[in-house]
Amino acid sequence: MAIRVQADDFDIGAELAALTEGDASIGGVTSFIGLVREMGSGPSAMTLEHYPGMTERQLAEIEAEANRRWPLQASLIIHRYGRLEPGDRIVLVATASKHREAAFESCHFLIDWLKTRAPFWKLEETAEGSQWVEAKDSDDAAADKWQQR
Amino acid sequence: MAIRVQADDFDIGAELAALTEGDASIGGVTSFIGLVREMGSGPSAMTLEHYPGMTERQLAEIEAEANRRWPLQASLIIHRYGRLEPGDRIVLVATASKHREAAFESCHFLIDWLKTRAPFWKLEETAEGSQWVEAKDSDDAAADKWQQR
Amino acid sequence: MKLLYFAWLRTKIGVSQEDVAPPAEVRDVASLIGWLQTRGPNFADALKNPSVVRVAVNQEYVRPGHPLAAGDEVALFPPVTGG
Amino acid sequence: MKLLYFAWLRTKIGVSQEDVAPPAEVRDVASLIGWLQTRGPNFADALKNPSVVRVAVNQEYVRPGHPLAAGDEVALFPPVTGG
Repeated sequence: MAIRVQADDFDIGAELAALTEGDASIGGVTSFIGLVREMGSGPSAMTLEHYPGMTERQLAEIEAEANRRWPLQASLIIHRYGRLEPGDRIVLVATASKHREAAFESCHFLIDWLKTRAPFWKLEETAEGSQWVEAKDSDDAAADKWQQR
Repeated sequence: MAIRVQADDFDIGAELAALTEGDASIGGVTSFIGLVREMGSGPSAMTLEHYPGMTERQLAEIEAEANRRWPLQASLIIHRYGRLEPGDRIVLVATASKHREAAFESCHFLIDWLKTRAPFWKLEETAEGSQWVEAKDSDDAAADKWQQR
Repeated sequence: MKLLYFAWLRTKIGVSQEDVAPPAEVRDVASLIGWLQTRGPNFADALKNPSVVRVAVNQEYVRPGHPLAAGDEVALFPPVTGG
Repeated sequence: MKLLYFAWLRTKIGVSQEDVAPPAEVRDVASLIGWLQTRGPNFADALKNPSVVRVAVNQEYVRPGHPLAAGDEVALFPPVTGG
Protein backbone atom coordinates (compact mmCIF):
# COMPACT_ATOMS: atom_id res chain seq x y z
CA MET A 1 0.00 0.00 0.00
CA ALA A 2 1.37 3.37 -0.97
CA ILE A 3 0.04 6.94 -1.29
CA ARG A 4 1.82 9.87 -2.85
CA VAL A 5 0.60 13.45 -3.33
CA GLN A 6 3.02 15.47 -5.41
CA ALA A 7 3.42 18.32 -7.88
CA ASP A 8 5.79 16.34 -10.10
CA ASP A 9 4.86 13.93 -12.86
CA PHE A 10 5.43 10.21 -12.34
CA ASP A 11 6.96 7.40 -14.37
CA ILE A 12 4.20 4.87 -15.10
CA GLY A 13 6.54 2.08 -16.16
CA ALA A 14 8.75 2.41 -13.09
CA GLU A 15 5.77 2.69 -10.74
CA LEU A 16 4.00 -0.40 -12.09
CA ALA A 17 7.22 -2.43 -12.18
CA ALA A 18 7.97 -1.50 -8.55
CA LEU A 19 4.43 -2.49 -7.55
CA THR A 20 4.90 -6.14 -8.50
CA GLU A 21 8.67 -6.43 -7.91
CA GLY A 22 9.56 -9.50 -5.88
CA ASP A 23 6.03 -10.89 -5.52
CA ALA A 24 5.51 -13.70 -8.03
CA SER A 25 2.10 -14.54 -6.55
CA ILE A 26 0.65 -11.56 -8.46
CA GLY A 27 -1.27 -12.59 -11.56
CA GLY A 28 -2.68 -9.26 -12.65
CA VAL A 29 -2.27 -5.51 -12.28
CA THR A 30 -5.02 -3.09 -13.21
CA SER A 31 -4.18 0.59 -13.45
CA PHE A 32 -6.02 3.78 -14.26
CA ILE A 33 -4.37 6.99 -15.40
CA GLY A 34 -6.40 10.19 -15.33
CA LEU A 35 -5.34 12.92 -17.75
CA VAL A 36 -6.17 16.60 -18.19
CA ARG A 37 -8.70 16.76 -21.01
CA GLU A 38 -8.85 19.55 -23.50
CA MET A 39 -12.27 21.14 -23.05
CA GLY A 40 -14.52 22.59 -25.73
CA SER A 41 -12.73 25.43 -27.45
CA GLY A 42 -9.00 24.95 -27.43
CA PRO A 43 -6.44 24.06 -24.80
CA SER A 44 -7.26 24.91 -21.21
CA ALA A 45 -4.79 24.40 -18.40
CA MET A 46 -5.92 23.95 -14.83
CA THR A 47 -4.63 24.27 -11.31
CA LEU A 48 -5.38 21.55 -8.78
CA GLU A 49 -5.73 22.78 -5.22
CA HIS A 50 -5.78 20.30 -2.36
CA TYR A 51 -5.91 20.09 1.44
CA PRO A 52 -2.48 18.88 2.56
CA GLY A 53 -2.78 16.38 5.38
CA MET A 54 -6.43 15.53 4.81
CA THR A 55 -5.64 14.44 1.25
CA GLU A 56 -3.12 11.85 2.37
CA ARG A 57 -5.42 10.72 5.17
CA GLN A 58 -8.44 10.29 2.87
CA LEU A 59 -6.42 8.48 0.20
CA ALA A 60 -5.01 6.13 2.85
CA GLU A 61 -8.53 5.42 4.13
CA ILE A 62 -9.82 4.72 0.63
CA GLU A 63 -6.88 2.43 -0.06
CA ALA A 64 -7.37 0.61 3.26
CA GLU A 65 -11.05 0.09 2.36
CA ALA A 66 -10.07 -1.45 -0.99
CA ASN A 67 -7.69 -3.78 0.82
CA ARG A 68 -10.50 -4.81 3.18
CA ARG A 69 -12.88 -5.55 0.30
CA TRP A 70 -10.51 -7.37 -2.07
CA PRO A 71 -7.51 -9.67 -1.60
CA LEU A 72 -4.77 -7.38 -2.90
CA GLN A 73 -1.04 -8.04 -3.06
CA ALA A 74 -0.21 -4.37 -3.63
CA SER A 75 -1.84 -1.01 -4.32
CA LEU A 76 -0.75 2.49 -5.22
CA ILE A 77 -2.32 5.93 -5.52
CA ILE A 78 -0.36 8.90 -6.88
CA HIS A 79 -2.22 12.21 -7.23
CA ARG A 80 -0.71 15.44 -8.49
CA TYR A 81 -1.53 19.03 -7.55
CA GLY A 82 -0.56 22.41 -8.99
CA ARG A 83 -0.80 23.66 -12.56
CA LEU A 84 -1.37 21.04 -15.26
CA GLU A 85 -1.91 21.29 -19.00
CA PRO A 86 -4.06 19.21 -21.42
CA GLY A 87 -2.54 15.75 -21.82
CA ASP A 88 -0.75 15.92 -18.45
CA ARG A 89 -1.23 13.02 -16.04
CA ILE A 90 -3.29 13.86 -12.94
CA VAL A 91 -3.64 10.57 -11.11
CA LEU A 92 -2.42 6.99 -11.16
CA VAL A 93 -4.31 4.24 -9.36
CA ALA A 94 -3.04 0.66 -9.52
CA THR A 95 -3.91 -2.58 -7.78
CA ALA A 96 -2.23 -5.98 -7.96
CA SER A 97 -3.88 -9.27 -7.10
CA LYS A 98 -3.60 -12.98 -7.75
CA HIS A 99 -6.67 -12.78 -9.95
CA ARG A 100 -7.82 -10.20 -12.44
CA GLU A 101 -11.38 -9.68 -11.14
CA ALA A 102 -10.08 -8.38 -7.80
CA ALA A 103 -7.56 -6.14 -9.56
CA PHE A 104 -10.21 -4.66 -11.87
CA GLU A 105 -12.88 -4.10 -9.26
CA SER A 106 -10.57 -2.62 -6.63
CA CYS A 107 -8.93 -0.25 -9.11
CA HIS A 108 -12.32 0.95 -10.34
CA PHE A 109 -13.49 1.36 -6.74
CA LEU A 110 -10.41 3.42 -5.83
CA ILE A 111 -10.83 5.97 -8.60
CA ASP A 112 -14.60 6.24 -8.08
CA TRP A 113 -14.24 6.85 -4.35
CA LEU A 114 -11.25 9.13 -4.78
CA LYS A 115 -13.32 11.31 -7.13
CA THR A 116 -15.91 12.03 -4.42
CA ARG A 117 -13.75 11.93 -1.26
CA ALA A 118 -10.21 13.12 -1.87
CA PRO A 119 -10.06 16.89 -1.20
CA PHE A 120 -8.91 18.22 -4.57
CA TRP A 121 -10.45 21.06 -6.54
CA LYS A 122 -9.87 21.96 -10.18
CA LEU A 123 -9.56 25.60 -11.25
CA GLU A 124 -9.81 25.76 -15.03
CA GLU A 125 -8.32 28.52 -17.14
CA THR A 126 -10.97 29.48 -19.70
CA ALA A 127 -11.23 32.24 -22.27
CA GLU A 128 -13.49 34.05 -19.76
CA GLY A 129 -11.01 33.71 -16.91
CA SER A 130 -10.44 31.12 -14.22
CA GLN A 131 -13.38 28.99 -13.18
CA TRP A 132 -13.82 26.36 -10.47
CA VAL A 133 -14.99 23.06 -11.93
CA GLU A 134 -18.33 21.91 -10.55
CA ALA A 135 -18.72 18.46 -9.02
CA LYS A 136 -20.52 15.98 -11.28
CA ASP A 137 -23.61 14.02 -10.27
CA SER A 138 -22.22 11.15 -12.34
CA ASP A 139 -19.26 10.96 -9.95
CA ASP A 140 -21.61 10.64 -6.98
CA ALA A 141 -23.56 7.93 -8.80
CA ALA A 142 -20.34 6.09 -9.64
CA ALA A 143 -19.24 6.16 -6.01
CA ASP A 144 -22.69 5.18 -4.77
CA LYS A 145 -22.70 1.92 -6.68
CA TRP A 146 -19.93 0.65 -4.38
CA GLN A 147 -22.11 1.41 -1.32
CA GLN A 148 -24.76 -1.03 -2.45
CA ARG A 149 -22.46 -4.02 -2.39
CA MET B 1 -6.21 0.37 -32.42
CA ALA B 2 -3.11 -1.78 -32.28
CA ILE B 3 -2.32 -5.47 -31.87
CA ARG B 4 1.09 -7.00 -31.27
CA VAL B 5 2.04 -10.64 -30.76
CA GLN B 6 5.68 -11.01 -29.82
CA ALA B 7 8.25 -13.05 -27.89
CA ASP B 8 9.93 -9.97 -26.43
CA ASP B 9 8.94 -8.10 -23.32
CA PHE B 10 7.37 -4.65 -23.65
CA ASP B 11 7.89 -1.26 -21.99
CA ILE B 12 4.68 -0.37 -20.14
CA GLY B 13 5.55 3.29 -19.67
CA ALA B 14 6.45 3.81 -23.33
CA GLU B 15 3.39 1.88 -24.56
CA LEU B 16 0.92 3.80 -22.40
CA ALA B 17 2.53 7.15 -23.22
CA ALA B 18 2.36 6.39 -26.95
CA LEU B 19 -1.31 5.40 -26.61
CA THR B 20 -2.40 8.88 -25.54
CA GLU B 21 0.26 10.94 -27.33
CA GLY B 22 -1.23 13.85 -29.24
CA ASP B 23 -4.87 13.27 -28.29
CA ALA B 24 -5.81 15.69 -25.50
CA SER B 25 -9.46 14.59 -25.65
CA ILE B 26 -8.50 11.47 -23.63
CA GLY B 27 -9.52 11.71 -19.99
CA GLY B 28 -8.62 8.22 -18.79
CA VAL B 29 -6.56 5.16 -19.62
CA THR B 30 -7.26 1.79 -18.05
CA SER B 31 -4.70 -0.95 -18.45
CA PHE B 32 -4.33 -4.54 -17.37
CA ILE B 33 -1.04 -6.40 -17.15
CA GLY B 34 -1.11 -10.18 -16.83
CA LEU B 35 1.91 -11.79 -15.17
CA VAL B 36 3.21 -15.35 -14.85
CA ARG B 37 2.21 -16.47 -11.37
CA GLU B 38 4.32 -18.74 -9.25
CA MET B 39 2.21 -21.83 -8.69
CA GLY B 40 2.05 -23.97 -5.55
CA SER B 41 5.48 -25.38 -4.82
CA GLY B 42 8.23 -23.15 -6.05
CA PRO B 43 8.90 -21.34 -9.30
CA SER B 44 7.48 -22.82 -12.45
CA ALA B 45 8.23 -21.41 -15.85
CA MET B 46 5.89 -21.90 -18.78
CA THR B 47 5.88 -21.86 -22.54
CA LEU B 48 3.09 -20.10 -24.39
CA GLU B 49 2.20 -21.68 -27.73
CA HIS B 50 -0.02 -19.82 -30.17
CA TYR B 51 -1.52 -20.03 -33.65
CA PRO B 52 0.25 -17.41 -35.76
CA GLY B 53 -2.18 -15.65 -38.06
CA MET B 54 -5.32 -16.66 -36.20
CA THR B 55 -4.02 -15.00 -33.04
CA GLU B 56 -3.66 -11.61 -34.70
CA ARG B 57 -7.01 -12.03 -36.43
CA GLN B 58 -8.86 -12.93 -33.22
CA LEU B 59 -7.22 -10.14 -31.23
CA ALA B 60 -8.14 -7.65 -33.96
CA GLU B 61 -11.76 -8.88 -33.92
CA ILE B 62 -11.94 -8.60 -30.13
CA GLU B 63 -10.49 -5.10 -30.27
CA ALA B 64 -12.91 -4.09 -33.03
CA GLU B 65 -15.79 -5.36 -30.91
CA ALA B 66 -14.64 -3.25 -27.95
CA ASN B 67 -14.49 -0.22 -30.22
CA ARG B 68 -18.05 -0.93 -31.38
CA ARG B 69 -19.34 -1.20 -27.83
CA TRP B 70 -17.55 1.76 -26.24
CA PRO B 71 -16.44 5.20 -27.48
CA LEU B 72 -12.67 4.68 -27.39
CA GLN B 73 -9.96 7.09 -28.45
CA ALA B 74 -7.29 4.38 -28.54
CA SER B 75 -6.70 0.73 -27.63
CA LEU B 76 -3.79 -1.67 -27.48
CA ILE B 77 -3.26 -5.40 -27.01
CA ILE B 78 0.23 -6.87 -26.68
CA HIS B 79 0.49 -10.61 -26.03
CA ARG B 80 3.72 -12.54 -25.67
CA TYR B 81 4.52 -16.13 -26.61
CA GLY B 82 7.45 -18.45 -25.91
CA ARG B 83 9.08 -19.32 -22.60
CA LEU B 84 8.24 -17.09 -19.63
CA GLU B 85 9.20 -17.22 -15.96
CA PRO B 86 7.28 -16.26 -12.81
CA GLY B 87 6.93 -12.49 -12.58
CA ASP B 88 7.30 -12.07 -16.36
CA ARG B 89 4.67 -10.02 -18.18
CA ILE B 90 2.38 -12.04 -20.48
CA VAL B 91 -0.13 -9.53 -21.75
CA LEU B 92 -0.91 -5.83 -21.79
CA VAL B 93 -4.39 -4.55 -22.58
CA ALA B 94 -5.08 -0.81 -22.53
CA THR B 95 -7.98 1.40 -23.55
CA ALA B 96 -8.23 5.18 -23.64
CA SER B 97 -11.46 7.14 -23.58
CA LYS B 98 -12.85 10.54 -22.74
CA HIS B 99 -14.48 9.06 -19.66
CA ARG B 100 -13.28 6.49 -17.17
CA GLU B 101 -16.32 4.18 -17.25
CA ALA B 102 -15.76 3.36 -20.91
CA ALA B 103 -12.04 2.84 -20.33
CA PHE B 104 -12.65 0.46 -17.41
CA GLU B 105 -15.40 -1.58 -19.01
CA SER B 106 -13.72 -1.97 -22.39
CA CYS B 107 -10.38 -2.98 -20.85
CA HIS B 108 -12.11 -5.57 -18.66
CA PHE B 109 -14.05 -6.84 -21.66
CA LEU B 110 -10.88 -7.17 -23.76
CA ILE B 111 -9.02 -9.33 -21.26
CA ASP B 112 -12.09 -11.48 -20.50
CA TRP B 113 -12.76 -12.18 -24.17
CA LEU B 114 -9.10 -12.63 -25.00
CA LYS B 115 -8.88 -15.32 -22.30
CA THR B 116 -11.50 -17.47 -24.03
CA ARG B 117 -10.92 -16.61 -27.72
CA ALA B 118 -7.27 -15.84 -28.45
CA PRO B 119 -5.52 -19.08 -29.49
CA PHE B 120 -2.80 -19.34 -26.83
CA TRP B 121 -1.97 -22.41 -24.73
CA LYS B 122 0.16 -22.56 -21.61
CA LEU B 123 2.57 -25.45 -21.06
CA GLU B 124 3.75 -25.37 -17.45
CA GLU B 125 7.03 -26.81 -16.23
CA THR B 126 6.24 -28.70 -13.04
CA ALA B 127 8.31 -31.01 -10.81
CA GLU B 128 6.54 -33.92 -12.54
CA GLY B 129 7.36 -32.66 -16.03
CA SER B 130 5.62 -30.40 -18.50
CA GLN B 131 1.85 -30.10 -18.29
CA TRP B 132 -0.73 -28.29 -20.43
CA VAL B 133 -2.79 -25.87 -18.36
CA GLU B 134 -6.51 -26.64 -18.40
CA ALA B 135 -9.04 -24.00 -19.36
CA LYS B 136 -10.94 -22.53 -16.42
CA ASP B 137 -14.73 -22.47 -16.12
CA SER B 138 -14.33 -19.10 -14.39
CA ASP B 139 -12.85 -17.69 -17.61
CA ASP B 140 -15.90 -18.85 -19.57
CA ALA B 141 -18.18 -17.31 -16.95
CA ALA B 142 -16.22 -14.03 -17.07
CA ALA B 143 -16.54 -13.90 -20.86
CA ASP B 144 -20.22 -14.88 -20.78
CA LYS B 145 -21.18 -11.88 -18.66
CA TRP B 146 -20.35 -9.64 -21.65
CA GLN B 147 -22.76 -11.65 -23.84
CA GLN B 148 -25.73 -10.75 -21.70
CA ARG B 149 -25.38 -7.02 -22.23
CA MET C 1 -10.20 26.95 16.61
CA LYS C 2 -8.46 26.86 13.26
CA LEU C 3 -10.59 27.43 10.15
CA LEU C 4 -9.52 26.49 6.62
CA TYR C 5 -11.27 27.42 3.36
CA PHE C 6 -10.69 25.85 -0.04
CA ALA C 7 -11.54 26.44 -3.71
CA TRP C 8 -14.35 28.94 -4.33
CA LEU C 9 -15.11 29.19 -0.61
CA ARG C 10 -11.56 30.46 -0.17
CA THR C 11 -11.75 32.91 -3.08
CA LYS C 12 -15.16 34.26 -1.98
CA ILE C 13 -14.17 34.65 1.66
CA GLY C 14 -10.78 36.02 0.71
CA VAL C 15 -8.64 34.16 3.24
CA SER C 16 -7.31 30.60 3.21
CA GLN C 17 -7.09 30.12 6.97
CA GLU C 18 -7.65 31.92 10.26
CA ASP C 19 -7.78 31.31 13.99
CA VAL C 20 -11.13 32.16 15.57
CA ALA C 21 -12.74 32.04 19.02
CA PRO C 22 -16.47 31.64 18.33
CA PRO C 23 -19.03 32.55 21.02
CA ALA C 24 -20.05 29.84 23.48
CA GLU C 25 -23.33 29.06 21.65
CA VAL C 26 -21.34 27.67 18.70
CA ARG C 27 -21.31 24.03 19.72
CA ASP C 28 -21.57 22.18 16.41
CA VAL C 29 -20.82 22.56 12.69
CA ALA C 30 -24.27 23.95 11.83
CA SER C 31 -24.06 26.70 14.45
CA LEU C 32 -20.50 27.51 13.36
CA ILE C 33 -21.72 28.12 9.81
CA GLY C 34 -24.58 30.23 11.17
CA TRP C 35 -22.13 32.37 13.14
CA LEU C 36 -19.70 32.68 10.19
CA GLN C 37 -22.54 33.99 7.97
CA THR C 38 -22.81 37.01 10.31
CA ARG C 39 -19.14 37.96 9.97
CA GLY C 40 -19.50 40.04 6.81
CA PRO C 41 -20.88 40.09 3.25
CA ASN C 42 -18.03 37.87 1.96
CA PHE C 43 -18.96 35.16 4.48
CA ALA C 44 -22.69 35.63 3.92
CA ASP C 45 -22.19 35.20 0.17
CA ALA C 46 -19.83 32.21 0.37
CA LEU C 47 -22.04 30.36 2.86
CA LYS C 48 -25.49 31.38 1.59
CA ASN C 49 -26.25 27.80 0.59
CA PRO C 50 -24.85 25.51 3.32
CA SER C 51 -26.06 22.40 1.46
CA VAL C 52 -23.19 22.80 -1.04
CA VAL C 53 -20.60 23.26 1.70
CA ARG C 54 -18.62 20.21 2.81
CA VAL C 55 -17.08 20.23 6.27
CA ALA C 56 -14.15 18.29 7.69
CA VAL C 57 -13.19 18.39 11.38
CA ASN C 58 -9.63 17.32 12.09
CA GLN C 59 -9.42 16.12 8.46
CA GLU C 60 -12.43 13.79 8.60
CA TYR C 61 -15.76 14.46 6.89
CA VAL C 62 -18.53 15.34 9.37
CA ARG C 63 -22.24 16.15 9.30
CA PRO C 64 -23.85 19.45 10.46
CA GLY C 65 -24.61 18.02 13.91
CA HIS C 66 -20.97 17.20 14.63
CA PRO C 67 -19.86 18.80 17.97
CA LEU C 68 -16.91 21.18 17.99
CA ALA C 69 -14.09 21.71 20.52
CA ALA C 70 -11.79 24.72 20.93
CA GLY C 71 -8.71 23.02 19.45
CA ASP C 72 -10.41 21.64 16.34
CA GLU C 73 -9.18 22.17 12.80
CA VAL C 74 -12.34 22.86 10.79
CA ALA C 75 -12.22 22.98 6.98
CA LEU C 76 -15.03 24.27 4.75
CA PHE C 77 -15.00 23.55 1.02
CA PRO C 78 -17.18 22.76 -2.01
CA PRO C 79 -17.73 19.19 -3.28
CA VAL C 80 -14.39 17.80 -4.46
CA THR C 81 -13.43 17.62 -8.14
CA GLY C 82 -10.08 15.81 -8.26
CA GLY C 83 -9.04 12.61 -9.97
CA MET D 1 -6.73 -29.49 -47.06
CA LYS D 2 -4.24 -28.23 -44.49
CA LEU D 3 -4.61 -29.47 -40.92
CA LEU D 4 -3.02 -27.83 -37.89
CA TYR D 5 -2.86 -29.21 -34.34
CA PHE D 6 -2.00 -27.24 -31.21
CA ALA D 7 -1.15 -27.84 -27.55
CA TRP D 8 -1.97 -31.34 -26.24
CA LEU D 9 -3.71 -32.27 -29.50
CA ARG D 10 -0.40 -31.64 -31.22
CA THR D 11 1.66 -33.60 -28.67
CA LYS D 12 -0.78 -36.55 -28.66
CA ILE D 13 -1.03 -36.72 -32.45
CA GLY D 14 2.68 -36.15 -32.84
CA VAL D 15 2.62 -33.73 -35.76
CA SER D 16 1.93 -30.01 -35.84
CA GLN D 17 0.59 -29.81 -39.38
CA GLU D 18 -0.09 -31.95 -42.44
CA ASP D 19 -1.77 -31.83 -45.83
CA VAL D 20 -4.58 -34.36 -46.27
CA ALA D 21 -7.09 -35.36 -48.93
CA PRO D 22 -10.04 -36.77 -46.98
CA PRO D 23 -12.56 -39.07 -48.72
CA ALA D 24 -15.57 -37.48 -50.42
CA GLU D 25 -17.94 -38.24 -47.52
CA VAL D 26 -16.02 -35.78 -45.31
CA ARG D 27 -18.15 -32.71 -45.93
CA ASP D 28 -18.11 -30.93 -42.56
CA VAL D 29 -16.08 -30.57 -39.39
CA ALA D 30 -17.87 -33.38 -37.53
CA SER D 31 -17.23 -35.90 -40.31
CA LEU D 32 -13.60 -34.75 -40.59
CA ILE D 33 -13.07 -35.54 -36.91
CA GLY D 34 -14.80 -38.93 -37.40
CA TRP D 35 -12.44 -39.72 -40.27
CA LEU D 36 -9.34 -38.53 -38.37
CA GLN D 37 -10.22 -40.84 -35.46
CA THR D 38 -9.74 -43.83 -37.82
CA ARG D 39 -6.23 -42.80 -38.85
CA GLY D 40 -4.39 -44.49 -35.97
CA PRO D 41 -4.26 -44.89 -32.18
CA ASN D 42 -2.64 -41.45 -31.74
CA PHE D 43 -5.58 -39.79 -33.53
CA ALA D 44 -8.13 -41.99 -31.76
CA ASP D 45 -6.68 -41.02 -28.38
CA ALA D 46 -6.32 -37.28 -29.11
CA LEU D 47 -9.85 -37.02 -30.51
CA LYS D 48 -11.67 -39.48 -28.24
CA ASN D 49 -13.72 -36.67 -26.71
CA PRO D 50 -14.66 -34.25 -29.54
CA SER D 51 -16.53 -31.99 -27.10
CA VAL D 52 -13.18 -30.70 -25.76
CA VAL D 53 -11.82 -30.06 -29.25
CA ARG D 54 -12.12 -26.55 -30.66
CA VAL D 55 -12.05 -26.11 -34.42
CA ALA D 56 -11.13 -23.12 -36.56
CA VAL D 57 -11.56 -23.06 -40.35
CA ASN D 58 -9.48 -20.44 -42.11
CA GLN D 59 -8.67 -18.98 -38.69
CA GLU D 60 -12.27 -18.45 -37.59
CA TYR D 61 -14.04 -20.52 -34.92
CA VAL D 62 -16.66 -22.87 -36.36
CA ARG D 63 -19.22 -25.42 -35.12
CA PRO D 64 -19.27 -29.15 -35.97
CA GLY D 65 -21.74 -28.62 -38.81
CA HIS D 66 -19.49 -26.18 -40.64
CA PRO D 67 -18.94 -27.30 -44.28
CA LEU D 68 -15.41 -27.92 -45.53
CA ALA D 69 -13.75 -27.24 -48.90
CA ALA D 70 -10.58 -28.74 -50.34
CA GLY D 71 -8.42 -25.64 -49.87
CA ASP D 72 -9.41 -24.96 -46.24
CA GLU D 73 -6.96 -24.47 -43.38
CA VAL D 74 -8.47 -26.46 -40.50
CA ALA D 75 -7.04 -26.15 -36.99
CA LEU D 76 -7.89 -28.45 -34.07
CA PHE D 77 -6.95 -27.47 -30.53
CA PRO D 78 -8.08 -27.60 -26.89
CA PRO D 79 -9.84 -24.66 -25.16
CA VAL D 80 -7.46 -21.71 -25.06
CA THR D 81 -5.53 -20.74 -21.91
CA GLY D 82 -3.68 -17.52 -22.74
CA GLY D 83 -3.84 -14.08 -21.18
